[in-house]
Amino acid sequence: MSLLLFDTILCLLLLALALASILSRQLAHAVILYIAFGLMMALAWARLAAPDLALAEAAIGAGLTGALCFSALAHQQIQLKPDVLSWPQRLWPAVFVLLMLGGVLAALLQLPPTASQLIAVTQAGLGNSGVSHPVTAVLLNFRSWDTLLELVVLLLALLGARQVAPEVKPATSWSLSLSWSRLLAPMVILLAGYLLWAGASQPGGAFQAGALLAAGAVVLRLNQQLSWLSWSNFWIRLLTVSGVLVFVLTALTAILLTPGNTDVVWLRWPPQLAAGIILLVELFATIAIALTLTVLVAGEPASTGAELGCGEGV
Amino acid sequence: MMVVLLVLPLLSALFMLLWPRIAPLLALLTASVCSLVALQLLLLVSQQGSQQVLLAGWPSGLAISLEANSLSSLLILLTALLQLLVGLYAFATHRRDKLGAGFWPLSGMLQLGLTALWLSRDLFNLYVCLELLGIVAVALVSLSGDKAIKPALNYLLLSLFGSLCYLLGVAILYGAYGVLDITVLASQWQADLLSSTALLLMTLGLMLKAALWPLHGWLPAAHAAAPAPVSALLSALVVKGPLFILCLLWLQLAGATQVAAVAPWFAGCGLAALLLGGVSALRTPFAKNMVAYSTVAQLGYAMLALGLLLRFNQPLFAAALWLFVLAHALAKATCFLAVGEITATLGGKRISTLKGASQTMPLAMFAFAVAGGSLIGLPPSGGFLAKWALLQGLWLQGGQLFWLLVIVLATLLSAAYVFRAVVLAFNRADPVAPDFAPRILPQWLALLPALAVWAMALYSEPLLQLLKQEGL
Amino acid sequence: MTDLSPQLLLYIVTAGGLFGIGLYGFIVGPQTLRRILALNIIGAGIFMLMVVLAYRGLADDASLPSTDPVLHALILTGLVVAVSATAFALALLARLNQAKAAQCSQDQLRHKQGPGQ
Amino acid sequence: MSPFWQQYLPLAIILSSLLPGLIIFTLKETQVKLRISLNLFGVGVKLLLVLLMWQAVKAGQQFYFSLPFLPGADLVLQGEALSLLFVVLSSVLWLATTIYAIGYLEQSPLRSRFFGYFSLCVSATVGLALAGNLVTFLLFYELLTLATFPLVVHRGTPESLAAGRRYLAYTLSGGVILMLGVALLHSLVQSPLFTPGGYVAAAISGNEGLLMLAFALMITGLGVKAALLPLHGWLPQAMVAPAPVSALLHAVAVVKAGAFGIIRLVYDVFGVESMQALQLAQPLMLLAAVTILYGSWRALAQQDIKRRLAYSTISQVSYITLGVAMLGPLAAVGGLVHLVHQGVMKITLFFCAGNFAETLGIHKIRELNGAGRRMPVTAMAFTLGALGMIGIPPTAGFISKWYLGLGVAEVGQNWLILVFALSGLLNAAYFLPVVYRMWFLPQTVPWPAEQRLSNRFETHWMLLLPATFTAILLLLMGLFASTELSPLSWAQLIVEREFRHD
Repeated sequence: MSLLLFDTILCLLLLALALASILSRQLAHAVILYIAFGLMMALAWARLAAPDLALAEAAIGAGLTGALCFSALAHQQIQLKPDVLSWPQRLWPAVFVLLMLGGVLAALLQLPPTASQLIAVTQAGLGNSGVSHPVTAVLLNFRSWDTLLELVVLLLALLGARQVAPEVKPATSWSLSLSWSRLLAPMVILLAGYLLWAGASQPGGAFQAGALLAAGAVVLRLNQQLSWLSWSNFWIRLLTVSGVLVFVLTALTAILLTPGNTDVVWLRWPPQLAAGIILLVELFATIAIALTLTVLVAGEPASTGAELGCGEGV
Repeated sequence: MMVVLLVLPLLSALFMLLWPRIAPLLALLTASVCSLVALQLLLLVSQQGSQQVLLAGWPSGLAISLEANSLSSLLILLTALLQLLVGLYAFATHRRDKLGAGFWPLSGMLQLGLTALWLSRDLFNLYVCLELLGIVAVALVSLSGDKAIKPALNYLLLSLFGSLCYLLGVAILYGAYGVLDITVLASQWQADLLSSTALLLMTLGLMLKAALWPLHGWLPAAHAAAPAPVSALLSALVVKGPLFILCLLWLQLAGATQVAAVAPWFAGCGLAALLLGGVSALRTPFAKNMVAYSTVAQLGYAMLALGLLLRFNQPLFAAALWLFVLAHALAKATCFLAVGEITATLGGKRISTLKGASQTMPLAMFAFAVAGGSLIGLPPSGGFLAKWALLQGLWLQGGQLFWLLVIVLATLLSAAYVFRAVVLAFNRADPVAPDFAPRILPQWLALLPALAVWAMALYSEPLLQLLKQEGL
Repeated sequence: MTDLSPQLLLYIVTAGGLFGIGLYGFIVGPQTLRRILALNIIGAGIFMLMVVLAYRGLADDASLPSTDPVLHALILTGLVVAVSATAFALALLARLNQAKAAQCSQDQLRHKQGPGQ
Repeated sequence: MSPFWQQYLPLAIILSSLLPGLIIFTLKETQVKLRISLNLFGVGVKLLLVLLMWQAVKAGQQFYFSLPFLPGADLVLQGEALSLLFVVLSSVLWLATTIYAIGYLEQSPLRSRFFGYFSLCVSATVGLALAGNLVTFLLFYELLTLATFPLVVHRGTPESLAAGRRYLAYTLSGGVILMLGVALLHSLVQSPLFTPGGYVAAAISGNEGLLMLAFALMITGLGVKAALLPLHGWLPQAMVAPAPVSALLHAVAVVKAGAFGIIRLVYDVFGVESMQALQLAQPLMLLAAVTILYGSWRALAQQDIKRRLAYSTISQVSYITLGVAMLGPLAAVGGLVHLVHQGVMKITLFFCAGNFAETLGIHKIRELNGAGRRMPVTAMAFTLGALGMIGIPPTAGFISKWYLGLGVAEVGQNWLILVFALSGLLNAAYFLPVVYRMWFLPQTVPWPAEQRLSNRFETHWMLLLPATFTAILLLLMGLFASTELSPLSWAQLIVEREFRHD
């Protein structure tokens, strides 16, 4: 019963934070509330027997998205006056949303309480997948095509963001954080390596590890470190695309190793090599994710002296 | 072969990122090879029937399934050919139009996303494809620089929202049936509240992404703001992706009662798109917006055909639906390239820029008019074939006079907006002087798809057979 | 009406509610950043629904080996896709703001110079 | 003659104008000689090929070429007696008009474009004539619209653009309605080859309503180009086009495409028996009769020469429709032969009107006083054409009206005699004063804009020659109507084949 109470409070908190984030007058408040919401969400997921997802949500959903939003706020040079919406502007969408919500909830209540039969199939396939953790098996073996495309999406987001990136003046670094971050960096790398390794058998994996690495890199980067970490550097480009590239090349090599129609054996890892392949693919995916996220959050190392913004039109 | 079609664009896009200098060369090479392979795949499929693959050899349900049927392979071929053509056009004009180096890898990714989408038969994989397409499309639009940022952002947000609606539907379906494979799902399908809600959510999301009326508001601004080759790709191919999934859902999954309930709505939306899109195209003062609104209107034909197909289950409507998609893809590629070429050379973006273009840029104007002929549906163009199939279907269903009237009106509207531009081009009084000497090669490239769409008459019979039996 | 246990019901309704809240925020806006947050809330709602669905059966049926790994994998994929899209949207927003700011300062400049001439 | 030759001859006839046309598009303005030679080469080849076909068809052969197109409706080109009638007419008149246009457009800009579309227009007309089934006919019918539009707006002035818009609005609407009708008929009986006696008879029972609807839709679609009464509005406005274009639009390409389509529809799709069974003839007859009188009546009030000719066209083309709709062999002969005769006569009149406008700047009828003395050859040709239109022997016009009259007697629709008499009177009333002015009234004011186009002749020889040629032709067709080579005997041959199955 107390568990149900906990659940109820958690759910109410989630709803309240989300609503507050949407309704708060100040954008900065909204972002903070959103981050809090993300952390609560992670808690809820941990409660629902999804600790690996909770980790990912905390790192990606709350942490990264929050960081991105804050950096967007910082770039928001014009202070928008808090917009006041008139009643009809609020009412009609609310009516529409309530109607739609009613429909969706009515349907959701019909969901069967039993889990998918796929769980059994997954378990059966686990032995040949090369890893013992079922989520990793799904991600990098059973449905690796999704994962490959997802890495492409991540790369694309980077390309798109780079393409439109405005040039910004570097934030002045903070000496305390500078010294801290130097200490932080090796620890972050160690931790990320562990997460990656753990992914094969326990909660963890490329995404969490990558996100963690990225977080470390971002901290360093905000303190003017890692200036070599730039898209114009060929090796950085190579490492960033390596997530996808190694994945594809490994898959192509695997085709050569397996007899049969190329379409049929595409992405099929030979069982005895599967563990190694998955670790290889994951390793590069981690590096690529870390680099991509770093560049996404921290942007290019600022070219000094570029006077932009208001002064430009003179 | 599917692997080649998927991996080649991806690998070449990666290499383009690493070595930007050879990007155009690589892009053209890839597109040519892919065209050949796609042709081979089409031949294979037409001889041996559809090719199904459970990826990585895992059992059905666990694995992602791909299927190359005749429709998919036709669309893959179309994608590869248009990529090749647009690549050539972009190569010929990229210096003048300041198309950034970003175009090449993005166009490779676009090809990957589209090919993956045409092949996929897995609900979640389709979601990833959709997101890939959406992001790559927005990135391509934003190549235009400052003027395109706002429409691009709007496009991205709505596209994300559409994807999320779709994803919610997928989640509900998985919650109900525990599978993602469309074929498996179809065998377990029950027409109840749960599946209806999921279908409606997915339909909402897909209609938003495909810019189907009334959720088309983002399209004209985004397509008009993009660089000409990008607009051509977006209008010709990208909006067809979600449409394809929509058809997949309603034709393969939905139960009879669900279909019966939704069919009139689809047809009605198609009707509204045809008429209102046509009117908007007629009224807008900007050339590229006119072409973009024409896309909204033409997608109405596809919607109408889908609605009628669901209502009457007449194979002719399936043929009409896909013929519209094919013909529109080719015609619209020409329209955007031709209009882009004209506005770039004559310097202006209003329709009045076209004044006298039949003298200053006769070839591009001719290309536009020829493509316009297909949009109107004049014989023997692809647009005519599609309309013919639609009319035949309607007459065979006992003369649906109301819909016939709609088609007549829509045809006249499309004629009105096409010829509004053409008549202006024949104005000899004071033609707009070109900013620089018109170039011949891009104009010829713009003409090519229009010629292809008019030549559709020559291979219409096999095409009709192919699409009628397929219909998804 | 429903066969779901109260706990599951609670979480499912919460997930639905988050979808609704996000939807409202997305429609009403008005700032773009807020709409991006709203999209993320919608996404969180959907992922939460998936987490709950993966958890089904585990609460009262100990015979199940684990939560549904397929759904968990889908969520991970979805999260990365969502954050990618968000990052891109924010980059576009930053560019838009910069262009606006430049425009705004130009206008101000013109405004100041105007009366002097 | 080998079967290969037989198969590709219809295609070759179309290509003989299409290919030169496409090449002409690519020529520069300054390549005058090359353009003229290409044009004339195309005309020559086409005439030669048509002659070959004519010989063969007379001997009873048929030509057939097909490409796969729609299911149940291939793209078919067919050379038989009726199609040849129209092919010969358009090829011969194309020759005359090409020469005329070369003279007329000398020194004007954008000639490559003009002659390119001119050739396309003729190709579409010939294709329409050779079309072997309704779908093919529809295809060329629409192509004709597209090819003539640039000619109508060729001048690029606001009036011509407005006329072009109106022309498109009418013809494209007509095209869509025709398409609806063709699609409906196709859904009932597919689209087999045009056959004498029609092919719908088997499907009549149970489908009366739909067949009547299809007929009405198709007549409406065709009626736009044939300028049947409520659908004629584009034609007087399209007069702003250059004279050779008006000549071509009125005499050969556009209006005749409509009239020819009606002939095909009545005889080779529905057939006389089905027409009677469905009682479709009477309304069509009535419509044609009203159009005849209306056109003549409106012509009477026009002061502009070309506009008067335009309304005269509306009236005269409906003679063809009327002859067809009467469903009697003699009336059919009259209608068919009028297709040719009216073409030759009307083109003569338009050539002459163009000559007056180019040489003397005359556009209004009242400015024609004394023109006969300044330009006797042109005035003579005009007089011949006018007399032909009224139907005075021995011109060609007399022959067609005579057969139409005989046809009335044959089918017993005696009220039509009244129509013919009234229309004849009106014709005389609007043509004879013009002739009178030219020859018998003295010139009172100077010519509006006189140009000296030739030292030796009254005007440029390239303008004079075609007018003289067609004037002589219309006289010859009247004088030698009974010979084997005349359009009349050809029309009789067609009608004999059409009605043979009775």
